[in-house]
Amino acid sequence: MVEAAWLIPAFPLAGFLLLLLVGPKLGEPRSGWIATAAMGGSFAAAVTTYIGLLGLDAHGDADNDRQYVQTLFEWVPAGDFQVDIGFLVDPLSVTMTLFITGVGALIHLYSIGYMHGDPKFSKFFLYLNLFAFSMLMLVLGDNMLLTFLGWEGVGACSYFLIAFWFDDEANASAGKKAFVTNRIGDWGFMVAMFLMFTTIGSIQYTDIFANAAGISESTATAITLLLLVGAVGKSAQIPLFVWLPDAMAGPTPVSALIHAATMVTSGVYLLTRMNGVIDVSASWAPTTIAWVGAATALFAATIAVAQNDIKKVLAYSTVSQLGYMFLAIGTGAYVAAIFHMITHAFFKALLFLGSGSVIHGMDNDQDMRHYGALRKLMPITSATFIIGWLAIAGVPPFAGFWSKDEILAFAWEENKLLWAVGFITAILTAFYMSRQVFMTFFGRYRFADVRAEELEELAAMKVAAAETAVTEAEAGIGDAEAAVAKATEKLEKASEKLVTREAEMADADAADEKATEKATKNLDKARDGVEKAQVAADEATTAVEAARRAVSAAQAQVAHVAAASMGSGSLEFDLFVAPDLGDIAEEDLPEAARARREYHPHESPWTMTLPLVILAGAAIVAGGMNLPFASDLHFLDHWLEPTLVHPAHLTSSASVKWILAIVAVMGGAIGIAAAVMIYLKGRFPASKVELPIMAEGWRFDESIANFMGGPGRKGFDLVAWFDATFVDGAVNGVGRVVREGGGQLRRLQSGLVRSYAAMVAIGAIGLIIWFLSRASF
Amino acid sequence: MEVSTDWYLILSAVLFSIGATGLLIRRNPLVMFMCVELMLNAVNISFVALGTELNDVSGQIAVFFVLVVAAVEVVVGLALVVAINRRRRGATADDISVLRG
Amino acid sequence: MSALLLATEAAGNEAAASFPVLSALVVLPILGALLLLLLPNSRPEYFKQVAFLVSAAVGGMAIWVLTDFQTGVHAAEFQLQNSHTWIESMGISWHLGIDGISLWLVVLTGLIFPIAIIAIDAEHEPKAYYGWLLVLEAGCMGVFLALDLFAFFVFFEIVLVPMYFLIGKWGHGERAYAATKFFIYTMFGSALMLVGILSLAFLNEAETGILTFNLVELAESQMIATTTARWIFLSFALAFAVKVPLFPVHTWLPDAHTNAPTAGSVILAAVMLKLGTYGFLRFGVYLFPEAAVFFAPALVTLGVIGIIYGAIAATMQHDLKRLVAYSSVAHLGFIVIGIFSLNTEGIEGGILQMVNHGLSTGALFLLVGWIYDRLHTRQISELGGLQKPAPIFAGVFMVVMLSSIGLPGLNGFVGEFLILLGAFSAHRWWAVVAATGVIIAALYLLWAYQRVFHGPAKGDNAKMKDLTLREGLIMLPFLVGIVFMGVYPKPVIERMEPAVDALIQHVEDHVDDFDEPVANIGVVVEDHSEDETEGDH
Amino acid sequence: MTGQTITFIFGAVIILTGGIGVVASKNPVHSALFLVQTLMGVALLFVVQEAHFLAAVQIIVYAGAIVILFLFVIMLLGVDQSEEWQLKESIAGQQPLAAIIGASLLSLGVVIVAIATDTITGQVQVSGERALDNQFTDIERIGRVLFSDYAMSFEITAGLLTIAVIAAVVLTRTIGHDELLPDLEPGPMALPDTSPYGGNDSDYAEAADVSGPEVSGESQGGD
Repeated sequence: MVEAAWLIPAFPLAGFLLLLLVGPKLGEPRSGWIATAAMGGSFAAAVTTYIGLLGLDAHGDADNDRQYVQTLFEWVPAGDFQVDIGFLVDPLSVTMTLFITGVGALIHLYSIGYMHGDPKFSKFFLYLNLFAFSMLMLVLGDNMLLTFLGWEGVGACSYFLIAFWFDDEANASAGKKAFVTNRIGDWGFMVAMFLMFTTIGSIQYTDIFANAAGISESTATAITLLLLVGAVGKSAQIPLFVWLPDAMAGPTPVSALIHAATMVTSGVYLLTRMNGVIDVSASWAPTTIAWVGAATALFAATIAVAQNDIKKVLAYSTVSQLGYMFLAIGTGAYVAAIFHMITHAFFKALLFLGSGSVIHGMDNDQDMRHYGALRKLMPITSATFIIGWLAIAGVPPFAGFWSKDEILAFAWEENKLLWAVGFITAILTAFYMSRQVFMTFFGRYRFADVRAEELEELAAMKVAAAETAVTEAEAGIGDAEAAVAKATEKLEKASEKLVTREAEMADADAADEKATEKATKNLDKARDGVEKAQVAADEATTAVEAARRAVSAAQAQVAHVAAASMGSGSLEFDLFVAPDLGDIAEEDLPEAARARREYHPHESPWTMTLPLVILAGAAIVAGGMNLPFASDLHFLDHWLEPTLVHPAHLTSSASVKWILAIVAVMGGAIGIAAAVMIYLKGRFPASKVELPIMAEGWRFDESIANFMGGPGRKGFDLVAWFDATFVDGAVNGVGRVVREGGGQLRRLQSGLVRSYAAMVAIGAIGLIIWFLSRASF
Repeated sequence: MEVSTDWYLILSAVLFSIGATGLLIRRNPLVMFMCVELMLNAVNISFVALGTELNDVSGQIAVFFVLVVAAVEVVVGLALVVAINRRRRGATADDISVLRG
Repeated sequence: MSALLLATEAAGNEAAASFPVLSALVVLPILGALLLLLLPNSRPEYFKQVAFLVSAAVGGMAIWVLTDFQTGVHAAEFQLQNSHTWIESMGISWHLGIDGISLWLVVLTGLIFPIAIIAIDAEHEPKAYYGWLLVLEAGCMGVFLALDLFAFFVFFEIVLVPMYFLIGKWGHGERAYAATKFFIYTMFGSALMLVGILSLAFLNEAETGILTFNLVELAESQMIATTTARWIFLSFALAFAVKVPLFPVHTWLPDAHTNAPTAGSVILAAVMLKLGTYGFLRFGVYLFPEAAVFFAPALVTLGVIGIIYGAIAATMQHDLKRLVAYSSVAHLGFIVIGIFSLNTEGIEGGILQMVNHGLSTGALFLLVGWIYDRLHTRQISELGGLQKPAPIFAGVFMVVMLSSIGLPGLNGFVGEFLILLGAFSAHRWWAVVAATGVIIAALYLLWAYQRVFHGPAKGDNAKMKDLTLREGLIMLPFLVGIVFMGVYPKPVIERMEPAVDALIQHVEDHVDDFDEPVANIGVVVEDHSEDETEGDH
Repeated sequence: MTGQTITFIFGAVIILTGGIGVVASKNPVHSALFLVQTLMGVALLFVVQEAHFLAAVQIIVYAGAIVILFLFVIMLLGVDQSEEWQLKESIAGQQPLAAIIGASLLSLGVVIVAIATDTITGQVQVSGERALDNQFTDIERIGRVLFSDYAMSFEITAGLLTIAVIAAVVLTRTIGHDELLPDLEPGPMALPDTSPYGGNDSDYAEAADVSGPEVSGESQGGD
C-alpha cells in the first residue's frame, strides 16, 4: 500500500514522456485525456498510499511514527554528502499529494475544454504533467535536495506556462520575471541547505528531525531566515511577490493550478516541514515570519480592492491568503496553515477556474467592468463562483471560514496586533471578493456597452470632421472674397467707361445726329455695365457672409464635441448607467463594439463545469476536516501531529473562541455589506474606494522595475564597459607598448656596416673601462 | 734610454686607434679592409712585444695565426667586395643596407 | 604516502603487457593528420570523412578506456600507464596514465571532437582545417594523460598552434586579432610555467640527487623549500589561470570565442578551458599541496569575482556568442572555487562541472553556430521570435540553457551544488556570494532566450529552418549526457571519488596544519555556531 | 741612444705615417701603398725583436700577397673610387663619433700601458721549449711549439684557408641579372599603421580583411 508512493510522481512523469514523444501526433483532445488520466492515476496512487499510511500504526514518539521512507536509488553520493532519490511518506506529504493530485486532475480535465483549439494543445499538457511531477517530487522528496529539485522544477514549469503564449513580449517577460524572482528565493533555500549540511552533516529529513533539537540557536535562526527567503520567493510574499500578478499572463488553468493551489503553497509546506528547526531558532525568527505574512496579507488585500482585471484580483487575493498561512506558521499554528492551504486550494482553484470559465464565455475579455449580470447567462459558473466567494469571504459554514478563523484565533493568542491586521484583511477580503462577484454576476449587463474609450474615439472622429468643415468653409470665404474683389474691380472699370462715354456725349452734342445716337447707345451700354457690376459685387458679398456663418457654425460644433468628450462627466465608465450614445448612430459604431453587440456570452462545456461543481462541493465541506468544536473533531490536528515537534493548541477559553468567531463573521458581513452598498446599490461612487495608488499596487513593482531598468542596468553596463576598457585595455596596452618599443629599437639595425662598427667600438671601450675600473693596482 | 715593452704597446695602441678611426670614417670597402689590416698589425706588434717581455714564443705563434686569419679575411672580404660591385657598380659601404631592420 | 607511487608502478607493470591504449589516444590523431596530408586535394570530400573516422576511432578508444577503468580501490591509482624513456639524461620520459580525475575529461575529449568535426563543414581549405583539428585533439589528450611534466608542457603548448590557426584562418570578424591575442596571452602564461617546471625539477635534483620530470615522483618527494614551492606554484598558477581563464586575465576568451569558427568555439569551451582547471588540480594541488593551501583563499576570491563579474558582463553583451563566452568565465569561476575548497565535495563538483560545462556550453556554441549559419547574424537585437518557426530548435536550446543555468535534474546543477557545498564548508561567505551568481545566470540566459526566441519573429527570422534530423542526431549525445548526469551522476562520481580522496589525503599528509574542511557531522556545539554568524574570515 | 732605440723610432715613424696615409689618402691605390709601408715598418720591428720568421712572413704574406690582392681588386673594379670624400657623410654624426672613439681608444690604451702593465701581463718566467732564451733558433722554436702544442689549431687553420678559397670562388662567380640588388634608399622606417594592437578595433578590422586568410604572418605583429 504505502509502497505505491513512487507511483504518485511516476504517473505524471510517464504522461510527460509519452506526450514528449508522441504528443503532437496525438493532438487534441487525446493528449489532454492522456495527461488527465496520468493525473487521475497519480491521485489513485496517492489515495492508496494514504490508506496504507493509515494502516501504519501510530506509536508515541514523533520520529518514526506514521512515516515510511522509500529509497529508489542513490542520487549524488559525494564524500560525506550522500543524497538519494527517495520519498518520505508521512501525513504531511500525503496530505499535500492528495490535494495536489486531486485538484491537479480536475484542472487537467478543465484545461481540455479551456485550451480547446490552441495550436500548442499537447505542449500545454506536456508542461502541466511535468509541473505535476515536479510538485510531487517537491512534497514527497525525503531530503532537502530532492525538494529543491521539485522547487526549481515547478519554477521552470511556471516559467514555461506563463510564457506559453510567447508571441506577446509581455507574457515572455512575465515568465522570465517569475523565474528570476523565484531564483532569488532559491538562493536562500540553497544556502540553508549548505548550512544544514555543514551543521548536522545531512539533509535527509529523517536526520534533520532526529538532530534538529541539537542545532544551536543561532544556526537554527540562520537556517530559518534563509528558508524564509526561499519561501518568500516561492509563495510570493513581500518583497518578492511581484512576479505573481504578472504570472496571470499564463492560461487561466495554469493560474489555478500553479499560482493558486499548489506551487505557491510550497513555501508554506517547506516551513512546515522544517518546523523542528524553526522550533529551536530564536523566538524572533517565527515572529518575523508572522509579520511578513500579516503585512503581505494586508498589503495585497488593499491592492486587490482596486483591480479591474478579474484574474489580477484573484492573484492579489492569493498573495493575501498566502500571507495568512505565513501568519499561521509564524504563530506556530502549522496545522492551521496546512488547513487553510487545503481549503484555499479548493476555493481559490474554484474561483480561478470560474473566472477562466467567465473569460472563456466573455470572448477573452478580462475586465470586470465589462461583465455584469452573468448569473443568468452562466448559471453553473456563477453558482459555483458564488460558493467560492462565500468560502473565501469567511462565511460559515463554508470551508474558508473555519481555516481563517483558526488562524485568527492563533494570531490573537500570539499578538493582538497581528490579529487586528488579520481581521482588517478579512474585512477587505470579503469586500473585494464581493465587489468581484457583484461586478461580474450581478448588476447591469455591460459587456455589450459601447465603451468610454470607443465613445471618445467617436467624438474625436466627429471633431476631426467638424474641423475639416471649418477649414473648407474658410477656404469658401477666401474664394468669395476673391470674387468680391473682382466684382468691385469690374465696377470701377465700368464707371470709368461711363465717364468717358459722357465726355464723348458732351462733345457729341456739337456733332450731328448720327454721332449723337452712337454716343447715347454707348452711354446706355456703359450704364448697363455699371449695373451688372453692381449686382455681381452684391452677390459676392452675400456669399462671403454665408461662408462666415458656416465657419462660425462649424467652430461651434467643434467646441461642443470637444466639450462632450473632454468634459469627463458624461463619458466616464459607470457601473449602473450605460453611457448614452448621444446622437451616435448604430452603424457608425466602431467594428469591435458592433461585434460585441452580436456576441452572446455562453456557459462553458461540461469538461469545464464539472471540475467547478466538484471543487464547489469541496469548498463547502472542506471545513469538516478540522472542526473546532470538540477535540475529537480536530481530524487534521491528529493526523498531522506526528510531523510536528510541538503541535500548537489553542489555549483560550471557549467563550473567547466564540467571540472571535463571531467577530470574524461580523467582519465578513461588514465587507460584504460595504460592497453591496457600493457595487449593488450604488450608494457611494466606487472611485472613493478604488484609489489609483492601490490600482498601481502602491507603485511597488513599478519602482523596482524602474530601479532595475535604470540604475541597476547602468551598473551592469558599467561593469561591461569596465571590462572592455580597463581589463582588456590593459592587455592591449601592454601589447601596444611592446610593439612601439620594438619599432623604435629596430631603427638601430640600420644595416650600415660602419655604424655597426661604431657600436662595436663603443662596446669595446665600455669593456675596457669596466676592466680598468675593476683592476686592482 | 732603453726601449721598453711599453713603447711597443703604446705604438700598437696608436696604430690600432688610427685603424679604428679609419674603419669608421672611410666608406670605400677596400680601404676599410686596409684599416682592419692596420688594426691587426697593431695587435701583432703588441703580441710580439709582450712575447719578448715574457720570454715566451707563444706571442709569435699568435701572430702567426693572426696572419693566417688576416689572409683568409681579406680573401673572403675582397670576394664579397667584388660580388657586391658586380651587382651594383661603385657601391660604397653605406649603399649596402639590405639587412636593415 | 608512497602507496600511490608503488601503486602506479604496479599498475604500470600490469598495464605494460597490454596494448598501450593511452599512447594510441595521443598518437592516432597525429597519424590521422599525416594521413590527411597524404590525401590528394582532388577529392576534398574525403578530408572530412577521414577526420571524422579517425576522431571517432579515438572516441571509441576513450570509451574502451572507460570500460577498462577499474573502479573501487584501484581508481585512486594511475591506470593503464605506459612509460618509455624519452630523454634519458634529463630524466624525461613519455609517461602516460589515467586516473579518476582525468578519466572523464579524456572521455569528454574523445566524444566532443568527432561531434565538432561532423557538425560543421570547413568553410575553406578543408585539408588544413581537419588536420589542425586532429592535431588539437592529440594535444588535448596528451595534456590530460601526461604524467611527465616535460611531456605535459609540450602538449600544453602544442595545443596553442592548431587553435591559433583555426581562429586565424577559419574565424570570422577580427580573427587575426583574436588569434594573436589568444596565442600571445596563453603563451605568456605558459612561458613562466616552463621556468617553474625546470626549476622544480632541478631544485628537486639538488635535494634528492635524481633529476626527474616524473609527476608522481616529484609530487611524492616534496623536498623543495616552502617559499620556493610557493613561487613555483605561482608560475604554474599563472599559466593555468590564463587558460581557465580566471578573472583578471580572461579577456582573450570572449574575443577568441566570438571570432573562432563554430567547431573552434565548441572545442575551446568544451575541452581547452579544462586544461587550466585540470592543470590546477593535477599539477597545482598535487605538486604543491602547501602552496595550494596557502593560495587557496586568493584563488577562491578570484573565482568568486569571476562568477559575479562574468555573469554581469554576460548580461550586457549584444553578441550571442560573446554572451556564452562570458558565461563560461562565470562557470569556470565555479570550477576554480570548487577545486580550491580542497574537500571531496568541492573537487568532485569541480571535475563534474568540467564535464558539465563541456556538454552544455559546447552544445550552446553549436546551437549558436547553427543560428549563425541560418541567419548570418549573432546580434541578439537582430534575432527574435525564433521559437515560432523553429520550435524543436528552441526546445533543445532551452534544455541546454537550463542545464547551463543549473536546473536540478540536469547535469549543471549537480556540479554547481557540490561545488558550492564544498566551498561553503571551506570558505563560507565566499560560497554565499558565489551562490548569487546562480541568480544572475538565470537572468542573463533567460533574458537572452527571451530576446532570441520569444516575441514576434521579424524579417527572415520567421523563415528560420528548424533543427534538421542530422543536427538532431548531433545534439542527441549532448542531451542524453545532460539528462543522465543530472539524474544519475553516481557512476561518474564513484569513478572519480577514490582519486579525489587520494589527492586530498596527499594534501593532508604534506601540509602540517591542514585537514580537509568538511561538514562537522553530528550536533554542533555552541561556539561553532558563533563563527557562522560572524563568519570564519 | 742605442741603435735599438733609433731603429724603434724609425720603425714607429714609418708605421704611423703609413697608417695615417692609409686612412687619409683619397685614392685606394695610395692607401694600399701606404699599407705596404706600415707592414714594412712592422716587419722591421719584428726583426728588432728577433722574430725573424715573423718578419719574413710579414713581408711575404702581407706585402707580397695581401696587398697585391688588394691592388688586383682595385684594378678589377677601377680606381675611380676617390668620390667618397665629395659625398656628404650619410650616417649622422659618424665622423665626430669616429674621432671620439679613436681618441678614447688611444687614451685608454696609453693609460693601460702607463699604469697597469704588471696587472695586465703579469711576470711569468717560462723555460723549456717555449722560452725565447733556449738553445733553439727562432724558426725551430716556432716550429716545435707550433707542431706540438698548437698542432690542432694549425690543422684548423688549414681547413679555414680551404674554406676561404672555396668561399672566394663561390662569391665571385658570374651572376644572373635577376640577382641584381634593388636600388634602395634607406627610406623612412615608419611602423605600418595596421597594428594588431590597434586600440580602436575598426581600423584593425580592415587590416584583418586585407590580410585575408594569410593572417598568420601578418598577425604575429612583426614585419
